Amino acid sequence: MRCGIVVFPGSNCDHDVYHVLKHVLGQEAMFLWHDATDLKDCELIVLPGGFAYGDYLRAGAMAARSRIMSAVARHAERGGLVLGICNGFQVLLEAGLLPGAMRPNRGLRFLCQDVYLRLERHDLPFTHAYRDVRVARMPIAHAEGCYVASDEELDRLEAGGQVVLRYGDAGGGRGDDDPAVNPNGSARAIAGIVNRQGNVLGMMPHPERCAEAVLGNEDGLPLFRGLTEEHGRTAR
Amino acid sequence: MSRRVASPAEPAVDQEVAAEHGLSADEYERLCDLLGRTPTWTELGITSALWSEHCSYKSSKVHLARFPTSGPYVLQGPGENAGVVDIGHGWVAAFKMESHNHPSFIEPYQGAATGVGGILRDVFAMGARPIACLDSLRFGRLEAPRMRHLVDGVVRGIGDYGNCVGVPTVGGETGFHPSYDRNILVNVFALGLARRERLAHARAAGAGNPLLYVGSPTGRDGIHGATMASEAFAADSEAKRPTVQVGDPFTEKLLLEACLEALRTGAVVALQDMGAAGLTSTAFEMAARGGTGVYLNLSRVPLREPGLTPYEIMLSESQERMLLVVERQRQKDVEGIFRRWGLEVTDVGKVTDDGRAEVRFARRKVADMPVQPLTQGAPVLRRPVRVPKDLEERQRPPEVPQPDDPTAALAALLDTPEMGSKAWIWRQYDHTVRTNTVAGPGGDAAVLLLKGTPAGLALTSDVNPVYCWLDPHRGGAQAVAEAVRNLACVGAEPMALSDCLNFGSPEDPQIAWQFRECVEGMAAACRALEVPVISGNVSFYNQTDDGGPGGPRAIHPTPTVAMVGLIPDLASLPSSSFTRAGDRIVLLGTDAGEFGGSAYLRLLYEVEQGRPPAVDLGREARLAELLRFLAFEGLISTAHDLSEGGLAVALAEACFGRGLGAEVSLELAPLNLFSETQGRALVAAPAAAVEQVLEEAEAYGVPALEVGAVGGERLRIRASGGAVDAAVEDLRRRWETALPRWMEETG
Amino acid sequence: MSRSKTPSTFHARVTVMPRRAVLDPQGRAIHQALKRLGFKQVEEVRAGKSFDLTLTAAGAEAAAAAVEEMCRRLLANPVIEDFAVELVDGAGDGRS
Amino acid sequence: MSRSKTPSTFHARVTVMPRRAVLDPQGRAIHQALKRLGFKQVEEVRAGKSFDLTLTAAGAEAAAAAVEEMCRRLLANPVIEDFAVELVDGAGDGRS
Ligand SMILES: Nc1ncnc2c1ncn2[C@@H]1O[C@H](COP(=O)(O)OP(=O)(O)O)[C@@H](O)[C@H]1O
Ligand SMILES: [Mg+2]
Repeated sequence: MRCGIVVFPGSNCDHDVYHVLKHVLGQEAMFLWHDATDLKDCELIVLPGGFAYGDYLRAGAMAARSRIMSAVARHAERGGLVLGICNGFQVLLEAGLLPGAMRPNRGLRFLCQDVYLRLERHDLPFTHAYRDVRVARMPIAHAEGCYVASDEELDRLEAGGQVVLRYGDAGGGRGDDDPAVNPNGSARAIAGIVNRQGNVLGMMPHPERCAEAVLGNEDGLPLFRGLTEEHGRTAR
Repeated sequence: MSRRVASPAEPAVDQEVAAEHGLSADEYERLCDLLGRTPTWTELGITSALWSEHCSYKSSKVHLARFPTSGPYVLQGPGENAGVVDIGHGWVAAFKMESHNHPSFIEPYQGAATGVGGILRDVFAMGARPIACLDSLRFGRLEAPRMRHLVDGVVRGIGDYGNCVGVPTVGGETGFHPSYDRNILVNVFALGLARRERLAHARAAGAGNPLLYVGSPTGRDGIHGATMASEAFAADSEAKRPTVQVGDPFTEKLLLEACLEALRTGAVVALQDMGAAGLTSTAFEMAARGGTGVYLNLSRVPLREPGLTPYEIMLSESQERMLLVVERQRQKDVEGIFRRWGLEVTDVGKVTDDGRAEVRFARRKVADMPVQPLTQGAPVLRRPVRVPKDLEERQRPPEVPQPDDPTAALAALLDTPEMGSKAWIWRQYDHTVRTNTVAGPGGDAAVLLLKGTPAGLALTSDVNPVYCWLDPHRGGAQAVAEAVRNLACVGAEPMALSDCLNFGSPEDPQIAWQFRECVEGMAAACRALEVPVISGNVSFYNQTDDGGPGGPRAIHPTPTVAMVGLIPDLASLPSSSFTRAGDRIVLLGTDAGEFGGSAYLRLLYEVEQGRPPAVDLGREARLAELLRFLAFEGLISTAHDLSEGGLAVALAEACFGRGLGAEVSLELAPLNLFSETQGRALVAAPAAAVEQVLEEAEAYGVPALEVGAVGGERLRIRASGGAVDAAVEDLRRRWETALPRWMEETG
Repeated sequence: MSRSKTPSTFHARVTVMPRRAVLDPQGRAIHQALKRLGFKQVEEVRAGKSFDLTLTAAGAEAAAAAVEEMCRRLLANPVIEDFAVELVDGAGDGRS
Repeated sequence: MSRSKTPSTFHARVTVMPRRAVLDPQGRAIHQALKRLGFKQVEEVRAGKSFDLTLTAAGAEAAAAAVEEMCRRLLANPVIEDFAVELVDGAGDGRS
């Protein structure tokens, strides 16, 4: 599958995503420059983690206004797959491709640690490869990952099945107010949401950092495998 | 001979002015001789920077010469921006450690952040992509004035900078001691990878090749304090005050990518970061290494604010700037790369072949100096040394009280910020970006994947300043030995080390003695354990005169060692914590009941006295070899060395990782559970492998004893006449909250 | 076409604040810290951002309109933030 | 002792800006971004912080003095930042 990884000035997980797609999964991966207007026929677009434009104004704010984002928006509208990881999620929010916004973590500090995620849906290209897995462990690494939206918006997301990933405990239980479970204080412990059509996912945890046995955790691999497999199935 | 052409606005120079710039009468005379005339104001500034302690190593040179600097892995020893080792598979690793102590005390956030920025530039100036950082931090007592503010700022500064650039901070160390109440230490290490054939250098070559200035414009940041002392500038003080350096990790990230891309074109002849003493040291050092000269037109240097003088432009320490020498015919290609990354690039001069540095500003020549005599010819000082007056007192054998209750003693030790978990710090550092981190902070050494190979890199930083204060020779040797041991625990063979030698004033003979002794202790250990020194940094004058009766208070001698090792195959990496119930625990090495400078005496009884534990280098070498063998053969599941706090603390730490308990019994007095005898480690192995572990130990000449087993939820250590018995969870909670309790106070 | 004023320089100060309904952990933390320092008289703290812009425009109104447009397009996130634009005396640099 | 005013509530806005001579990477990046969005008329951007405080004090002067003290002790970093305090109309909440 042709996968495009957008490089904004200050992206720093671009190589990590490339490595998983290209070397772990053997896909056709390429970098797309932030001021390009053309997505080079990529079917999957990944907005990687990092600090685009230093996150100097608000995380993702300046990157959301870069030239390539209009092309990404068109791709999304046509049903193309878009995955935003960490900073990429923040960019999707700032660009209005997903609702809501990010605020600083509840402890006002950058947090790099593992979290447990409840997988709330298994019928999306992003999650179908998890099959009957209900809980995944993945690392987070961010300073602004506290998801906020109005109550009405949150209700809409829940009702529409758009909450895909939620911070939970190791057994899959909820603990929205517990900093050990929901470390950044996200509303309703939201860690990842999808758009209404189900083709644009934004998530704070880093699946690309846990996609190889040698790193001690492969819980992120099914996400990428599912995306590329899904494509294999529908394209044929 | 050039006319003297100082700008009329510039003050005239005489010996008194030179003295205010820190030049001795001898040095001033030497400078006049070299020039054949009185120096200009700008030339004086340049010289005072180049001949400063920081740039010239004038007080340390004679001692540093004792370090071994070559070995089977070494490609580049000291002298370049970073040292380089060949790690095989076509890869080389460039690394270096730097201090940013003083700036971090003034402005902790920016001071620490710019420390990270500087060391990253040193590494990518070698053409290596930075893949990991370590930070070695020394703070005063947390109750000391401003101290929590300093801790908070330094940690945020390191985190924000490294996190933004995307280089994981995978390890380090953190200590708290009153000797750092007024002088904290921030030492940062970075390591980068390059393909062997792509290694870059900082040697200006090819007369006529342009000098390109890239990155941020120049401001009045961190300019030599000497400017302030001058009468001439006193009048309009505020506006011309040098300002604190502010880090811009976003620009750094662009600079990093653009420099690496530019190097791939092959058109870059040399590049170097503008670090301490800014453009001055960069231009002079690049020319000196290349045996060439430079011509600089300062009117072209991009400025952040108007009105900077040539003196200020030459000495500014504005961050995120590099100087490149590029092939003349391919200048446009290189410039295009920087512009594409959104960076400014300016042609500010060229390489010449006359061995001189000629500096012009507004059509006037403001400096014209011979390069080699100024760089190589910096004075070398043999500072007088004297054994400290109170050394005997320090080393008097201390009285060592028996613990009333060994469990309570262990719990109390673990409950101190000094011994407690440092996770509060390293959770604020991205340690998993770049997806190489096999073992991050929290173990004995960090372990990184070398993608595309079975091999791994191991990194650690170590020093025990209390040992160094009590006996600098032993302390220096111990720092090297402990680093080797920490690497061995993950099965890594040391390739080389970088250091940061932090001391008080070398003008004090007692401190000069400490320095010499530490360096000799380190050098002896380096030779015995076969670890060359390939880069490093000296930071003197870490002391404060608060008018007290004892004179200035200096920090404890702190020769930080950052060591890099190679793990041939990651398939059988042991963990620093217990991983499986039922594993048998084997203690390697024997105890000699040594308590001088121990955590036990210092943290529980406030006694800092006696000789620190002896360092038997032969024993350390055998232990390290044994550990590497056991790891490589996959015989052990756990390896953890014994250091501060002795066996009791090591066992507790090994339990914390997965909350697994242990049941141990020994014929030792309970007190000896806290002894800090060196050359020891504990390992755990499946029952079936224990025999072999013991046999191998015997073959390597390392005393070994099976002492117990992993399992349960309690840590039980039965000693002769007393025992530790505690729930692992209780101990772990204290250990985990000891530091955050201080830092996250509420209400 | 009809405008013929020569453009001149303006200074604008933009203040961006989290909306009332939005969590402001930073403001809360600063409030706590102030109380610890003994400033018990403080009842609330909200933490936001401030930008000083220098720009050329045909007149004060045009300058203000342009800056408001910048706020809408970049400087503030309407989901969580409110903004205010204030034109500072054209001659001064608007800072203490 | 002579003061007998009953304390009342004040609103203060604090603006903290990087000093002129100090590098302001945020401001620079935002300036570039505005230019990319087509706002070519912008000549400079400085980025700082803004705090809205609600506090009780005996009078406006006392309120301002207290807030200035808070700036010196916590809200601003004197090494690299300047601050300005502005008392907003006591009744309103000082935000747009
Ligand atoms: N400032 C720091 N930054 C990153 N990691 C740290 C820091 N301080 C301590 N650590 C980590 O905590 C662990 C314990 O440190 P330390 O007690 O110095 O270990 P050791 O005694 O084995 O050298 C190490 O893994 C180290 O990397
Ligand atoms: Mg250790």
